[in-house]
Parts: sequence; C-alpha cells; structure tokens
Amino acid sequence: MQVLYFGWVKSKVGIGQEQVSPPDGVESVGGLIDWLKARGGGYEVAFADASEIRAAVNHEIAPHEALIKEGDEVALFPPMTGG
Amino acid sequence: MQVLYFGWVKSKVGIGQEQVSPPDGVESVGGLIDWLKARGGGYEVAFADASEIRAAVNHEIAPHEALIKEGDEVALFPPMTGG
Amino acid sequence: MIRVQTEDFDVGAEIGRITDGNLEIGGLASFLGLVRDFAGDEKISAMTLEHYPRMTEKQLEKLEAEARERWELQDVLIIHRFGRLEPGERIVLVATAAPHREAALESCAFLIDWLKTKAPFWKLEDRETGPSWVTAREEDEVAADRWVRVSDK
Amino acid sequence: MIRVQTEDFDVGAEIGRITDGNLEIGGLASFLGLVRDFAGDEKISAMTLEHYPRMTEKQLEKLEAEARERWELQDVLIIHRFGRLEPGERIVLVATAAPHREAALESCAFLIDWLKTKAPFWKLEDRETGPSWVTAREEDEVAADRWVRVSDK
Repeated sequence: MQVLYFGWVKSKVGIGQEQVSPPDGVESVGGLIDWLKARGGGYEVAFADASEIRAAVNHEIAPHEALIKEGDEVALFPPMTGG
Repeated sequence: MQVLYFGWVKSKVGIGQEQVSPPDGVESVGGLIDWLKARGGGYEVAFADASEIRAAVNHEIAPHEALIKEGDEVALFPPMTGG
Repeated sequence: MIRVQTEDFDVGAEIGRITDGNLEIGGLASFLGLVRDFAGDEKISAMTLEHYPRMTEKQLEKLEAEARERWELQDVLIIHRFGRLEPGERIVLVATAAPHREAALESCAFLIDWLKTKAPFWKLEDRETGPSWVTAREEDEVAADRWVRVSDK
Repeated sequence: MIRVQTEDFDVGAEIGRITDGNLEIGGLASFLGLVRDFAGDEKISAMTLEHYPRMTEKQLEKLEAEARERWELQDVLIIHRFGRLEPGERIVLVATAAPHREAALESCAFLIDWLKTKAPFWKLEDRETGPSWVTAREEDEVAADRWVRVSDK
C-alpha cells in the first residue's frame, strides 16, 4: 500500500511517501493512522491528534471510516488550503 | 424649472428636456407628473401609469412625494437599467 | 475609481493597474458585462446606452463610497460605457480588491446589483422588429433589495 | 477548463479567450488570488504551494462539473499555480461566464469557496520567524458549507 504525506504531516513524518504493509486488522483510514502513530517518532507527532488529519484514497477525499485494501494509494494530510 | 426625460419617457414625450413653469399647487414630483400628463398627446402616453415613472431632483433619486421648487432640475424616467 | 466613457477598456490592463505593486491585496473580484446578440428569442444588432451625465458620476461615486463603507477594500473600479455598442462589446467592468476574498466577492456582487437599479442608464436595443427599450427585470429589484440594510428600510 | 501550473498567467488574455467571439455571454465573473506580503502581523518573503498532482486535476474537474451542473454556464476556467511564489504574484484565477450575471457571480464565489477547502494544495509561508504551514481558516469551512445542498448532507 502506497502512503503519501502532504503539508505539515509530511514535515513531521519526515518523508513524502512510502510503501507500507499494515497487518490484518488495519482496514480503514483511521486504523492506518493509528497504526502509523504507534511507530513513534515523527509519526507519533504527526498523528498525535487524528481529528486534524484528512485523507484521500485513490485520489478521492475519504473519511476516516473509509475502508482500505492492499494496492490502494492513501494520502494523509492537514486540511487543504487551496485557492 | 428644467425637466429632463430619459428612456422611453423621452421617446414618448418626444423631447429630451424643456423649461417648464408649473402653476402654484404643483409642489411635488407626483404633482409635476400629473400636470405634465394633463397636457395630453405624448405626455399623456408617457405618464399614463405614474407608478412606472422614477425621478431625480437635482441629480438625486427622489420619490414622487419629494417637493420641488423653482430652479430645480427634475428628471423623469423609467426604472434604470444600468450595468 | 469611477469612469463613464464611450471608449472600450482593457480588462487585463485595468486589473493590473489595481494589483501591480500592491502587496497587501489578497483577492480581486471582477464582473465584466457584455452586449449579447439576443434578448428573449430575438436577435439584437446593437444596443445604445443613454445616461444622465451629471447624475451618473454622482451615483457611481455614491455606490463606490457605500461599498468602501461596508467592506474593507483596497480598491474599487467601476467603468461604465455609454453610446452605441454592438454584440460582444464590453459594457461595464466592476473590480474590487481586498485583503480577503469575502470582501472582494461580496462588494463586487453588491456593486453590480446596485448598478442595475441605481445607475441612471437606459438601454435601447436594435431588434429585428425595431428599436426597443430594455425594461427593468423584477429579479434585478430583488437582487438590489437584498443589500438594503434593515436600518435603512 | 482546468490548468495546474507553475507558470504565471495573463488575466486579460485568459478572460479575452473566454469572451472574444462568444456573443451569448452576458456576464463574466472572475476572482484573482494573490500572494500577500504579510500574515497576521508577520512579513512573508515567499509562499510555496505544494499539491497532490494526480488528485488535483481530478478534484478541480469535479468542481468545474459541479458548477456547470448547478448553474447554466457558458464557460468555466480555473488556473491554479503551485511551487514558490513571491508576494504580489498571482496564485489562482477563477472565471465563469453566463448569459446572466447571477449565475456567473454565484458560481465564481462557489468555486473559490470550494477550492479553499477541497483542492489538495498546502501553503508554506516563509516568515521572518521561519517557514510556517498555513492553517485552514474556520471561516473557509463555513463559506464552503453554505454551498452544500441539503440533499447531500
């Protein structure tokens, strides 16, 4: 599963994207965030408050409840500031 | 008193402006409209429905109740269509 | 700034004059009005805008002052043409600049709404069936009224 | 039409490309967003816009489609820049053309409101105190929400 980070999430995690293989049981965006946070370090800082994190699954905005699966592209980022 | 006509009021009256000397008793925009209408011809056609007529006194939008006096510049016209 | 003129104007140049070098502007909203080649289902070959010269500038200046009082604006531009215009020609440009977009967008909509009903212009269309004065639209009154403050009613 | 690019754009040329020769357009509304040289009371020397390339075009195309579904529009243009921009530089241009002004003005406001919260861009400001990510404004959520249809809630 490809995970991309943007904005201050990227700054805090320290990388822009990575390939991850979350264990069985990590089935949603929210589950992925919790799993990443548990890695500690920059991840723990970036995902300290999950309510601040927005997500996209395969380039579509998705809520934390959205299901994810092997092969998906998941992006995690702060609220967008376009315009 | 200088009276100016615009839009279809001008087309119907047939002239763009004129000097008029309404008699005592014609003290408001509404009174002027009634007095002009009584002249008949194009005036009667232009002012047939006074509710369609808008006015300005000395370049300021004015209601039919607005008082007018010798020396004023009064303009009578249909609703404006700017923009 | 107010301009009432027969000549055409250059939208890009006008907007550039407002924004160039002003580093405090966050957003510029604009509205450009054009002559269409139809009205209802009739073709129009030209539109002649008549106005009330001494009153027009006064009214437009009042509109600008009203917009500046209601919103924090860095610049206001209203250019309104008069005379004979053909389909496709520019009639009016309203542009407002502000630190944030809300003030720019709202004041631009306000100005064009009020121009429609409070600027002393009258439009004569050359239709296939002959010349015809444009009548005020009911919706324009409604649009203008939504900007009337309760305290002014 | 959607364009996501690092290069600057020419507002007058872009608007002209929409209006020239289209005799059915009655009004064109536009919004131009610029980099300001301050944020709060701090000076800004530059702003870097990061975006999510494959998603950005998709989201902007959705926004255009949504605007065209809600209003009768003759044209929609969204140009959004990314990369490093200095104060005074153009960031975004939204332009909408319609037979009547209401559709043009409303859809332009709609598009810029939704761009603020639904277009995957993130802004990093170079402040005197160092780089700082722009945080989303509460007001932007409110502004975006007013366009949500009851049926979509």
